[in-house]
Amino acid sequence: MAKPVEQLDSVVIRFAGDSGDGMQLTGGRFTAETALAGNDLATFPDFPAEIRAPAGSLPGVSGFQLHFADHDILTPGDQPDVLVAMNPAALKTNLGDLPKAGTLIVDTDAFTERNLKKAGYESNPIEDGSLEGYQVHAVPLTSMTVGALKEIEGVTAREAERAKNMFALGLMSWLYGRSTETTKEFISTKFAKRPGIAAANLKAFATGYAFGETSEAFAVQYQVKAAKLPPGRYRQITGNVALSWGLLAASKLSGLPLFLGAYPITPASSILEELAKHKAFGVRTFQAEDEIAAVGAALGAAFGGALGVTTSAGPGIVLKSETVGLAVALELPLLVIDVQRAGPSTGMPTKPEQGDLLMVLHGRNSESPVPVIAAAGPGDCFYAAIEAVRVAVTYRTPVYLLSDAYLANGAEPWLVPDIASLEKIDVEFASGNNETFQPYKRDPETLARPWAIPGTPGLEHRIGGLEKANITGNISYDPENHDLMTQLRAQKVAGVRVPDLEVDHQEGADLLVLSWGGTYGPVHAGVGRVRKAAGKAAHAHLRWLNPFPANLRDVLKSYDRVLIPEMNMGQLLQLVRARYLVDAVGYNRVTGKPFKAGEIAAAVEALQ
Amino acid sequence: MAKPVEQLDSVVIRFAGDSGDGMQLTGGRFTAETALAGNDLATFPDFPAEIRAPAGSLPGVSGFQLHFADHDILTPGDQPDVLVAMNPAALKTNLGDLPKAGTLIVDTDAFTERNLKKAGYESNPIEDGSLEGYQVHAVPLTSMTVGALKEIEGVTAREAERAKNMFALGLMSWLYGRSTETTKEFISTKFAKRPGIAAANLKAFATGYAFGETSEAFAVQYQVKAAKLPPGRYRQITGNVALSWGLLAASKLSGLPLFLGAYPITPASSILEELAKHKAFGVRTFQAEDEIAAVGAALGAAFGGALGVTTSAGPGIVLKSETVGLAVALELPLLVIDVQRAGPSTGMPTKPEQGDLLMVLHGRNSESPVPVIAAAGPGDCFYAAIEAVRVAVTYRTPVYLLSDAYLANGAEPWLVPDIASLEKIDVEFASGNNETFQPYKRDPETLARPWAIPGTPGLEHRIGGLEKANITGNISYDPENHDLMTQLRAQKVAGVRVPDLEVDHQEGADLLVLSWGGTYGPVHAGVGRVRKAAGKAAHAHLRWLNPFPANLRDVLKSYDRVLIPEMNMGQLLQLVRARYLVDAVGYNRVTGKPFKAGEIAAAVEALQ
Amino acid sequence: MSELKLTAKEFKSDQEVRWCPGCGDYAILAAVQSFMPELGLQREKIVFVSGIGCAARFPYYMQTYGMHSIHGRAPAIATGLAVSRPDLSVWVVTGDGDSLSIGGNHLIHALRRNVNIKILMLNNQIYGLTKGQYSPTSEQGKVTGSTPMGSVDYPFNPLSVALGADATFVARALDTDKPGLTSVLRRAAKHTGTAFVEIFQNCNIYNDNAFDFVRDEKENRLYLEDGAPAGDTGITHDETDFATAFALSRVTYATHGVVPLGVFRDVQRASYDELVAAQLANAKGDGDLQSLVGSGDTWAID
Amino acid sequence: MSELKLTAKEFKSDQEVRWCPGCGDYAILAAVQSFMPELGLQREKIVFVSGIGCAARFPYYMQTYGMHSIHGRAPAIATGLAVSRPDLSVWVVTGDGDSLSIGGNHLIHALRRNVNIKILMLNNQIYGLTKGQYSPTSEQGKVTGSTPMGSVDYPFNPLSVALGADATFVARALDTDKPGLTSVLRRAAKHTGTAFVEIFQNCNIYNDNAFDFVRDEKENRLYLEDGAPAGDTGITHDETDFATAFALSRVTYATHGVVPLGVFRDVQRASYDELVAAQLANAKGDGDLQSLVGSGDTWAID
Ligand SMILES: Cc1ncc(C[n+]2csc(CCOP(=O)(O)OP(=O)(O)O)c2C)c(N)n1
Ligand SMILES: Cc1ncc(C[n+]2csc(CCOP(=O)(O)OP(=O)(O)O)c2C)c(N)n1
Ligand code: SF4
Ligand code: SF4
Ligand SMILES: [Mg+2]
Ligand SMILES: [Mg+2]
Repeated sequence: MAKPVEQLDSVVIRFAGDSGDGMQLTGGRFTAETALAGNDLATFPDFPAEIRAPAGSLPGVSGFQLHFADHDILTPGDQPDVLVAMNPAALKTNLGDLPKAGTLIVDTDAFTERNLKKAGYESNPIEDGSLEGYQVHAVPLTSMTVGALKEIEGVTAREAERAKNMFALGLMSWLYGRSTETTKEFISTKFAKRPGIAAANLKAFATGYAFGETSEAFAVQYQVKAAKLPPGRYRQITGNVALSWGLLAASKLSGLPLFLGAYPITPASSILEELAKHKAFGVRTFQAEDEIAAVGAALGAAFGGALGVTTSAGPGIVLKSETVGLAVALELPLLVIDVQRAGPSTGMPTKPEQGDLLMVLHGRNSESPVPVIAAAGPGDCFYAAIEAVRVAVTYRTPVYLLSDAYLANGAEPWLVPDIASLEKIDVEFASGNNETFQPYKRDPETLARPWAIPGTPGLEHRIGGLEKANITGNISYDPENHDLMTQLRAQKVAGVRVPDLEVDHQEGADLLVLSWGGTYGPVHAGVGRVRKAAGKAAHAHLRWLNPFPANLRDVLKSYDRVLIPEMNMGQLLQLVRARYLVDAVGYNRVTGKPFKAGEIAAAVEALQ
Repeated sequence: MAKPVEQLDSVVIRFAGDSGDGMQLTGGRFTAETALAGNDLATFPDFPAEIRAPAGSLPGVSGFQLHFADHDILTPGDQPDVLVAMNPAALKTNLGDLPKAGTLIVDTDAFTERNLKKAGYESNPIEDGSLEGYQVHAVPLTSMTVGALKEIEGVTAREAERAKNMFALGLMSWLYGRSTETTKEFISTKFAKRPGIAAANLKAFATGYAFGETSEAFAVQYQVKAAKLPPGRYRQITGNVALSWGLLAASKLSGLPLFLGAYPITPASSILEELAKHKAFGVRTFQAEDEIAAVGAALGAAFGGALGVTTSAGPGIVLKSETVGLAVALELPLLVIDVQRAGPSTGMPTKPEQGDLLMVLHGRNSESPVPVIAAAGPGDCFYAAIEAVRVAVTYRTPVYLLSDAYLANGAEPWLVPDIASLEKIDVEFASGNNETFQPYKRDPETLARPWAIPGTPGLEHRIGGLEKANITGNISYDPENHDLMTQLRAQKVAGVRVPDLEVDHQEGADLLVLSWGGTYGPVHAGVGRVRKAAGKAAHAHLRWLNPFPANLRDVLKSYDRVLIPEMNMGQLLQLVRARYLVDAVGYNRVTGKPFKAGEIAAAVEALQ
Repeated sequence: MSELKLTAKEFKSDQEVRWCPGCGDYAILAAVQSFMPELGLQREKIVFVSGIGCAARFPYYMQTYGMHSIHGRAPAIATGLAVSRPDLSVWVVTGDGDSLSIGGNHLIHALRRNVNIKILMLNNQIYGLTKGQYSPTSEQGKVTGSTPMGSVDYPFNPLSVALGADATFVARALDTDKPGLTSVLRRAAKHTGTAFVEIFQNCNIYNDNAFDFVRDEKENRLYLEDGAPAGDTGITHDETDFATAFALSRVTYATHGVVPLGVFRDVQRASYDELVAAQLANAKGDGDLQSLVGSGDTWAID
Repeated sequence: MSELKLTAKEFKSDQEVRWCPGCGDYAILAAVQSFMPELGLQREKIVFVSGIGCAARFPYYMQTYGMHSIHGRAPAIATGLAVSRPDLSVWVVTGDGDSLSIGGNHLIHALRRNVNIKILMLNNQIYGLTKGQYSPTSEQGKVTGSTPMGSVDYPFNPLSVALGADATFVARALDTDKPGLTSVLRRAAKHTGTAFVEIFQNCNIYNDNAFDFVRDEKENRLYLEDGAPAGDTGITHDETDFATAFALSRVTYATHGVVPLGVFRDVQRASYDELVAAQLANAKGDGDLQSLVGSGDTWAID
């Protein structure tokens, strides 16, 4: 007899367990099933720092949070409604986020003396009543899994045990009425080479599902209706994959072969790894000896007429500064991608932050202007990459593209783009003519200098980092020329055409919330909550940080108060105050965690 | 019969010739004689970029300008009253600066077909009347020198010819009634090992002097009375020497052995070279393989309890950024000295600029606050170095000290400091005690953490670039801790005690001119001119750029208008506008030349 | 003397060790900790400096002074420390990426200068911390996250690199071979100047079994002995002869079916810090600052 | 074919050469310019990349494409260019400081990868451009602006460094020895992969006469010939044998009274750019972006 089905409009689930428990996989699969169910969703994988901590320890806890709903949502959710804790350490580190009355599913088998001690529990929280007030489902996940897999051929006890995450996935799949087909396919293909393991995982998955159906413990099944998203074909995407594909698109749209110079670093490495898969697109990926060589090689490739790109995170981006300065002097296209992480120095490598804005703007010796764009969400990384390349190529300038550790790994449903409909990127290499070639004669419109690539007869020329005479490009120490060139470099970047800022205005709102980069989701959701609570606030999100949209001044001046929330100490804030002399205030938290819609709403309400 | 003597209150002389003509030496000697005469003075050596250009070519011209007066002066002078041009190229590149009716002394022997052609002269300017309106003294310097040296033993014609600069020096020495003793001593000691050369130069010098006395061409002798400077013993000093000695003083005052990690670069190299001479002061100079190693070694030395210092210019400072970020996280004392030069990239290596302010403030990944001080003049480099070290050591923080290519090589009279009267720099290393050591437990006053150096029993501890738990310093990924540590690092630097800003106010002035760094001289002189011309303006000069003096806000608010002149595109301007929301305006010129008092005066008057 | 009382235990810090279970770093840490007492130094006189990487976590686990610095820069930082504090025993622990990729330049310069630091290079032929990209010591054709079609980079031979940089002490050991590793550590510690020690280290997560050819098949180990013929390589070992050491550095499992372990080169050359100290001692001048600032042409104004 | 018509003159740019009169760089520039036509390439197919230094001014004087980049980074920049443009002939001109001090890491990595670039290292054993500080190739004890008491740094042997980095082509020549230099250039150009050529270059301003021992005393020159005994060194040259090349790199005027010139090592190994190109050619997949973005689990909303 089927159990009653309860309707929900949105649910936040967090899977938490030891790094070895496969929580990322579990979460990923549940997300896939959820996407196929047509819910809107957002995810937040929160795995431990680069180190692998000992099994069962607090630093070893790996989490994956999923928010899905029957309506348009923007964040992985402030707090979970349901917490799946695979061991004491996972419970310890995550329980604090679970609101009272929240649903808690724990694997009782993992609550051994040893594990409890590792997590710093004096006594077993499942038994000592400290979980009162929560809806606790204490399930012997491990033993049930191991039991179920007994009869399967050639599966060790250890292997059987490791399948417990599939049991959990099965259980959750039943609880939210997920279709199980794709996950079964997934398991079969993933372990195609090891049929025993495949069988074990399939069995565990099925057992978990069946357990949900039959167990007394779960009285109702939940349903979240499909969301009304714009029609079309969707897929899930993470920021780093979207960014990589955006680069492939930019290469195709510009006809320039893609050259990526990179040195591995968290959380940027996966861009290198994704692009390395796509040599069929003519992509050359160069794993350099360090970040300086990586950007140097990209610049060398750009000199040769390739689309030169380099990727890193703060500690590596800072090393590229001198070479980016050279690119500013050479006026060659170059894309520098900074997947921001918490700092200073090594900081917290897996955690997001918005701390690099002023660095990419000002972190080079002397006056060295460079355009800067920031992606607003995982899927937007695709389009931000294309835009960044368009500007770099059109204006012959290095461009910084800012992402962050949250966008890099966070997933969201993504409307599969129609490649054919994307606007081409015009590239025109200089070609020989009879006059003597003038490498620094600029396009009157864009102030871009000619891009004359080796192999072009008659355009042999030399460029370098010493100051150059306007037009001829010869070395020059002439004082007036230096002042002029400094102005021209500045004007060129200031003159980059960027779309006007769009404001989500609300009738009667005199407060503008101005955000940038990866905080779009929580900030927009936060403003939404304020409005629901009958407060009034407008929201605008900056995509280009340099130059600013032409209408930014007017937008700012049309509000009495401006709030700028940033995951830094107020970097955009400084730029806006200096440029427009508006008394904007900041909401600044630097915790290494993405903003929550709730804290943004609170910050806005504090100003109402 | 002695010639009549005419009194002047100030004179600006420029020696200009080929790099091979020894103009820097000539200028230096004349400066020394002038200093001994008790005049106040300022010099501006303007030699060609690092490359050695071919003899006689325009890029090969080397110049030395000296301004001396019977009163307090601040700049090497906007334009020369007297120009000594040793060849056509020197004339071509410098004549433009000489006002009509200015005095021009040329070596006619150098105006050969070949040299004229190299300088791009169609015809000989001495003969074609193009020098009309100037007081031209066309003197066959070379031949007269060669002639005079005929009888000297073992001096080749080439050597005799090269002594012509001493002839010029002799002539000028007579013209301005300089005592010749010290120069004679100087020559004798300089060429002690080569008596022939010594004799030749002495003879050339004497002959030039005698030529002045006897030649019809020079009707009068000039005299500039001694200036009324504060009493005491004076010497000449250049910025880089003053800076080096300031470091020696800081080492003595703090009792910390000085360790300099440096990689050669113009215009900073001479600090390394000066300090390398002073091993007797216990100085260790380490010429590293690159700038990253240089700062790394300095930081390693600081960890060991030394006074760790590193020096460079823009293209090298930018490479140090990652390591300075580590120092911010480690909270160890470190002094980073940036002798600013024109950029971006390699730019114009020998020319000054103020383009690195925002880089040293913001050029590191994430939130990475560092105090910044800038020297105001050559002699001030000594005191700025001591102050910078005091802050670095007291607050356990990296500190940037900004100088520039003009201060580095420019000379001025300097009151010899009384070392005994300089304030000590207290350093207290942590010492063992029974409690377990807490590397990040801060001094409530300064927020400095303990400096526990290897060799101290019981304080063994580990530090690194990962985020650390407040107090214990253990690695921590705790969100609230990261926010707290970010705040603490910021508060520590914001709380650095710096003296209030002193304002040179003028009764009734409603305009404040705010300057910083190496432009103090021309800006103050410029404001002085405005006042002479009955205009009104106040002047204040910032020494600490981070943190700002506590009274800066009040100072700014007490004027209707604020003008910020900078040799950049407006970097301090951005900081001041952002922080205080005052509608300050900039006067920004980026020519690679120091400001002239005249242009500053004009900029101020434009706002009257 | 009291140091005789120190034991391995006293070199363990209170920090929980966080390498993956089964990582070769554990064995190396244990070997180093039990060797430390032999230095005959108090713990406060010992400093471990590292860059970034799994290997670079090493200092956290040593109850000595330590710095976990930034990627590749440990040799430079250690140089500044060793030159200004010759009284300390300074050790650098680094990985193959940390020392040979981003840090290659600092490494070779430390070697040529012969600064008094001991460099332990934990070579797992992979980037462990960043989750398994190939490193400059990975074999050509290696399939990793960043090289799905196999790497095209030809690897460094770390010992050849060190020798090419005029290193005065070059040796190799194996993580799990405690006696071999310990004797190499002993020799390295005795050596004045820079000691470069390559330690084969198993990364059981991203490059498991990389060194089984000398781990399981012990007969493939060729322990070098000064003056003695090196197995059937036809080379008679001479720790002071450059060409010999270089020739031995080219002996690999691929070329000879054996892998030399132990000391390849050990020669005396004044260490950098000794020479610096000597110059300070012999420097002319009284170090009187007042007379320096008052030197040269001066004049009085009154 | 037209390129046969090219002469040295046509490789001279319109820029005034600005080295000091008497600088060894002039002779090298002349030799390179007269060798260029032998490449049989049009000028637009040739690129000179340099870092910073006197030597690094080289590209300005060549009527080819050129980049005067930043200090020490030329090998990295040239790598990106050569890998993405295998149709070009890419030359790096660098100094001993540019390539062995700040640029040491990029140099050794270019050598191990065997990228198809030709590196001409103009070694004057000094920092010329910055006015005469000692360099990583200056002899120990050298008195310079930054070392008034003499340098304490032990110098690199550039050829040993290159060999230690597994270079496939290593040679040495002398600025004023046009025939010797030219034949080395010829061999370097023929070599596929990275060619490292050290050129003794006189800096008559800051380190004059540094190489007189092979300049004036020509008898001290030992021109290497493959297969032939190398003078009285007791070594029979074999360009393909690693140990031999290394042994010869240790032969110096100090040790043997002679200095080997010519090709020390020349072996074939697939160049990095060839291997990259091959992977692109053999890559699986149709390179259809639309199908890539639509791949994996997708769902329709309507
Ligand atoms: C400047 C900088 N670039 C890159 C990184 C990322 N990173 C950290 S460790 C590492 C390489 C680790 O490999 P290895 O040195 O062999 O150490 P292992 O983890 O294998 O022990 C990299 C690329 C970083 N932390 N800093
Ligand atoms: C990042 C950076 N550091 C330092 C310098 C200063 N610098 C320019 S060239 C040079 C060394 C030149 O020596 P070398 O490479 O031997 O060339 P040479 O002038 O002797 O031909 C130095 C230290 C610079 N331009 N950029
Ligand atoms: S990733 Fe490899 S090297 Fe790093 S700790 Fe784990 S096993 Fe050890
Ligand atoms: S300084 Fe030396 S290397 Fe530089 S151009 Fe002059 S002579 Fe040549
Ligand atoms: Mg490794
Ligand atoms: Mg040199």
